[in-house]
Amino acid sequence: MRSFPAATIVLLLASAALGSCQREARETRDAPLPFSQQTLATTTTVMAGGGAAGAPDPRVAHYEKNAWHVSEGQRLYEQFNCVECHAHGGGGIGVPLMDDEWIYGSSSPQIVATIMQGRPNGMPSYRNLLTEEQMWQIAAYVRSLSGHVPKDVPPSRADDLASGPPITLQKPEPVRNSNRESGSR
Amino acid sequence: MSRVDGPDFTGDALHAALTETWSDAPGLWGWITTVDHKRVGRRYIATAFVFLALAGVLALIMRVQLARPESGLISADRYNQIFSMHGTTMMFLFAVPVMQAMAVYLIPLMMGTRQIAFPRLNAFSYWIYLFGGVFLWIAFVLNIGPEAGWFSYVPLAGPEYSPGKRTDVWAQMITFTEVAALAGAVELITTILKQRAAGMSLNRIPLFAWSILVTSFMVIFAMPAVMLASSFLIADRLVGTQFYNPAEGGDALLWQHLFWFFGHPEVYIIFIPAVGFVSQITETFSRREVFGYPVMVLSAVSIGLLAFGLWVHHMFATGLPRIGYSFFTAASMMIALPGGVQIFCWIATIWSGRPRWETPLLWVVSFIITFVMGGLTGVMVASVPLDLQLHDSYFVVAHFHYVLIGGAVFPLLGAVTYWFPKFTGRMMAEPLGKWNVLLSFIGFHLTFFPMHITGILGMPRRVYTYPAGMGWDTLNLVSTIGAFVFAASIVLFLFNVAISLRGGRAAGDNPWDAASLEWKTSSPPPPYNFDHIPVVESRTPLWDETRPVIPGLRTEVRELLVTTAIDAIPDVRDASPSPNGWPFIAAILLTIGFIGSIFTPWAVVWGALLMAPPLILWFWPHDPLEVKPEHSDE
Amino acid sequence: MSEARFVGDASQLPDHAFGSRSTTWWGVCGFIAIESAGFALAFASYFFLMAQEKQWPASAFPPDLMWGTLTTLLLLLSEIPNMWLKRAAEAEDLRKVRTGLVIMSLIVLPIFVTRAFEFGHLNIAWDRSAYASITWALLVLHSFHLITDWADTLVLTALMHTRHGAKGRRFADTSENALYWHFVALSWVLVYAVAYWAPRL
Amino acid sequence: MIQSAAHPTGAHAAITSNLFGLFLWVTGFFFLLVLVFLGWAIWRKDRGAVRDRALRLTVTSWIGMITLGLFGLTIASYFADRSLAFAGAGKTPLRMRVTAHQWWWEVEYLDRDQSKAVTTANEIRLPLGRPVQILLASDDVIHSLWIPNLAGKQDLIPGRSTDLQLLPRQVGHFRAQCAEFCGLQHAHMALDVIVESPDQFATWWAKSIQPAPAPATPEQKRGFDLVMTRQCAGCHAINGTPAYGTVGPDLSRVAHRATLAAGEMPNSRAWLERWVRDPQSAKPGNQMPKIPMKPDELHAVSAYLETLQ
Repeated sequence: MRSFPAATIVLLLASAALGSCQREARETRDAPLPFSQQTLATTTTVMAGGGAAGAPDPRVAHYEKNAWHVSEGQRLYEQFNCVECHAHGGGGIGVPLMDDEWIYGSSSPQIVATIMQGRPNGMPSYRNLLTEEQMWQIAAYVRSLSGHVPKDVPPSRADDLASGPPITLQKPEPVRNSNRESGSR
Repeated sequence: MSRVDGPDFTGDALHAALTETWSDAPGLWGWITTVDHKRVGRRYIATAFVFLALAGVLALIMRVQLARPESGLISADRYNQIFSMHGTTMMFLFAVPVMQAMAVYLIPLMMGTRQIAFPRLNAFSYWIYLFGGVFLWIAFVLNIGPEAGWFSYVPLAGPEYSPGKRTDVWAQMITFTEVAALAGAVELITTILKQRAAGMSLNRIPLFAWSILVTSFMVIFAMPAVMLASSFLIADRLVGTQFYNPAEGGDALLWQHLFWFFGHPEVYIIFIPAVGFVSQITETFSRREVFGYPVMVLSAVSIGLLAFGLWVHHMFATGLPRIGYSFFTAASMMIALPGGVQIFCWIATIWSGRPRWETPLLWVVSFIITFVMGGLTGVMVASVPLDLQLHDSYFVVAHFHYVLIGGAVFPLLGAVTYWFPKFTGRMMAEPLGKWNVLLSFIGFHLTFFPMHITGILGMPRRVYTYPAGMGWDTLNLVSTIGAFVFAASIVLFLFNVAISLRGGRAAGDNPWDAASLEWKTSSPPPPYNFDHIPVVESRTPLWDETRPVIPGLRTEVRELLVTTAIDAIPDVRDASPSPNGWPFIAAILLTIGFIGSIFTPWAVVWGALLMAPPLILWFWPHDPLEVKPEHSDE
Repeated sequence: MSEARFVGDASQLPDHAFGSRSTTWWGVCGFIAIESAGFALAFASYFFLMAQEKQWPASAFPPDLMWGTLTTLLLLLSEIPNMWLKRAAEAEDLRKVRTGLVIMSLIVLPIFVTRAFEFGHLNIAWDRSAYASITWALLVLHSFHLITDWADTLVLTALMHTRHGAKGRRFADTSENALYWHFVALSWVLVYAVAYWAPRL
Repeated sequence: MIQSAAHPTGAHAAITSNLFGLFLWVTGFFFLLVLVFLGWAIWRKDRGAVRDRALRLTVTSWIGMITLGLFGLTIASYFADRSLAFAGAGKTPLRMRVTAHQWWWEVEYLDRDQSKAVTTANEIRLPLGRPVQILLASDDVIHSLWIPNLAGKQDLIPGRSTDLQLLPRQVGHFRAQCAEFCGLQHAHMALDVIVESPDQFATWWAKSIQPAPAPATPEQKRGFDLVMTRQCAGCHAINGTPAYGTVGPDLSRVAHRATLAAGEMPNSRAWLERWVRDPQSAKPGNQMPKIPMKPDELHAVSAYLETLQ
């Protein structure tokens, strides 16, 4: 009789531990996964629609489920002035990032490719400014703007001018435009 | 038939009847449902000491890391969590609760009543405290421990700079412990003001009760500040409010004002009960009433009031208007006056008494020396120009450990030694206790005295490592060695408690020949505390010639004597609630609601719905005896 | 124990009392004190934030007056039956107390409605600025009190309609519930003054 | 290199240090009184009748003494505060702005003539004997600038402006550190404070407004190209080059500075390479990412950076 609650508690704790490990770790050292521009470039093309989806990429969860990475992404988003064109997701000169429409794909690898390669009509390439890891962080943050990372991961807001609803209350937007990206749930 | 205690109903028959009425159910069920302030108080104390030990281990880990420069034993991330946990646990899960815990056990006995006021709330408050503490520590083990310090300054603790749920865990733990502390404060105030023994007018209550009364009022006015601040923080982090966001009209200093409006009184909330311990111990072992009772009371009250005017002195370096500096300096220094007066009165009591050098009094001496040093460094940091150098350096670390360990933990250990026979019926081992005092005194000063110097030599607080060659290396090593000596003394104390629990000398009702009412009953006290409610005719009732009692409380239901607030004239017979499981259930459900509201604001709604049924059942009367006709003997 | 000297006799004392003679009254007052401290600090935060801003509210309209004023009127009106109920309880008139409690349970319902409209007419969402956040906080804080006291009143109403109602102690509970409602109404007047009129200063 | 309030080398720190001395004497006196009374109470032999009347008189005089002591200290503290406010008044101060970032210091020397303004990082150079006014700001969380040898600390709070006055009285190299907990690498947020003669300072300033020297050797040229095309230039600025990033410290004269990574390591080529190779192992959590580089690339980069004297 005593073992039942004990086992339940252990199970609950274990699952909480797994969830929190992934969310709370401060991944400040090298990313544990190999990065290469080649594998990335094949996940998308510059063509509208985002091209074919690749195999599920383990890096997606690695960045999107980690609060530190999303938070670093938020900071880089500010520092590298993504705000100037995309605002805080609402768009302006550039396309909005918190709606359901994704021209070049809404998955993290596709967003990374967009940041890395640049896109026609104004999106410059950040290849020489950001490391790949930083692009993944930004991509994870961008995904959080449309509610596509787990709710307990992203920050509610930045210490900045108010913009859009709190990310933590953001409902996941269904993704429009035929492409079905690899990384989303 | 309803019987009341009195000349014709006393002795063993009365004992049997009252035991029947006031006992808990046997076994686990009784353990969960108990509302007996002594059982709840005991487990409250034990839990607080467990948290002391845990936070102490964290302190040792920090000291090992800091023993030498550029040490890489633990990472910055871990270290920051560890020092945040150390401060949080010590302040919220040890220092404040342990003082309330001692009061929960002792105050009803000292007041000569059978039960604390609102005993179910008291049980609930313990469970909430326990669950809050366990929640924090499980989170810590799962790497969700707080990392922004026990003070959680925004914006560092805000949504942008503290990713994940670590700070939410901290902020919600605040809610748990504050709910517990606030409930405790209300119970204790009511017990002290309304349930005193007949004749125990306000100018006759033991100084410890005065301390608890002042402390509880401070809790009531200080704790809402931190609850408000942490609720704002959680809202900022969860639903994107802008309280602390300077870009949208919020202000980082709003947090500091609210936090220190609580945080400064908090120090005195810890210290004033310790003052009460010291007064009780000094009185008993000097074999005379404490010198200057009215002055002592006035001092405690004025500390309580002044404490609310001082919060700004934690914020001298934030660039406040210069015009106010002298005012803040003067206000901060003024609190040294009542403190100094109390010190004088204790020494005067010893001086003019016939002291017996038992261990508790040795703790008091150890307290006086250490606390005075802490108080004097407090005068230094009260001065704005000096504080700008000393603030956030190791000097301040030394200062507040002198005040908190010297001023509160030493008296607490003395108090546990002093009341141990009452708690358990056994004495703590001697001469182990005396060696314990000496060892802790040496260990403490070896740890913390060097920190004054490291601070003046420029070492800031809260660093996980420091470079070599700054002149800090040796001092830090000494502190680390001292920390282990001090830890050994705490282990020795716990060891003494453990062996004395089993093999201690039997104590008897009043082993120290003390004067206050808790020593009137047996050790440990029966579930009903007193067979007849005492009548008090002086400040030291047990040193009086006669020990009158007032009869007339019913024995087959739980009944208390309620007296008037000032003069303690018998006024009403009040019913006291019976054991009940709903406080425990309510605490569990509230815990679920609190934890849920870290993740979703909707938890507030479903948490409240969850809580409603147990609360209704908790308050719903179901005592079948209550419908019997009353005063059947009339 | 045999040498105990007996003085006086407690058995003749009443088993319940009203006002400061009752322990529950002290408990209720304790919680009122806690919550007053909470409100006071929330007001202090409001004015602290207000002092930081050149314009208050910055880039927003003050809350519309109508619904807030209506709530205030309703709450003040509710004080009439509340005082009547408190007096009935202290006179231990079970019939009047039962009626009074039913009235008090029902009178909150329109207040919930006006409160809901108030949130809709604050003219700003909580996450727009510190002004918005603190204004929402004041209203939410008060709404908590409204809901909890309403729930308390409901339970008490049910209780007083059972056999437990005839007990003297329950009359004391009713009296203290009415006391708490005084606090709910009075604290609203202050919240109303701050949240609705401070932005118009 | 020291960082100590016990060795004041600035006017403000000296005032505070004197005040501390006074406090130490007065509080020491009171502590002694308590000890004597306590000792007497403990070891007193003749314990006759209780003499509370005498005690009451004593307690009154004790209250008087404490009041007097506290009053004296408050007055002393007030005058110290005034002298702090007026130290260095009358001369035109050198105006600077220090902006704190997690976990480094951005240092700007302000000048009416924009082209003469100088930006550097993690290092404050001051001319001897000239009062300094530092405007303080924070880019992220609350930090606190503490140069114990020169003056007390002052917080840098986002959304608020504060300032710090200095008046260096001695030439020397001092260390300063962030004193308010500011996150993961709070421990590694130091800066060098170098007080030098006005002439040396003027020379340093004059050189600092010049563009950085062009790379001379082929290796340096390669390093220059790498700095511009690999991610370095995204965050760092180098005077007179296309690198104008503002996220990280200004590198225009990085080789001239005494330490690297906000006082964490000495500035030498070996340490520089170690830092660039893997910034996250030296200072975990800081914002400089690891940029994958081959050893010869790293060498070229450090060769170029070494020219930024």
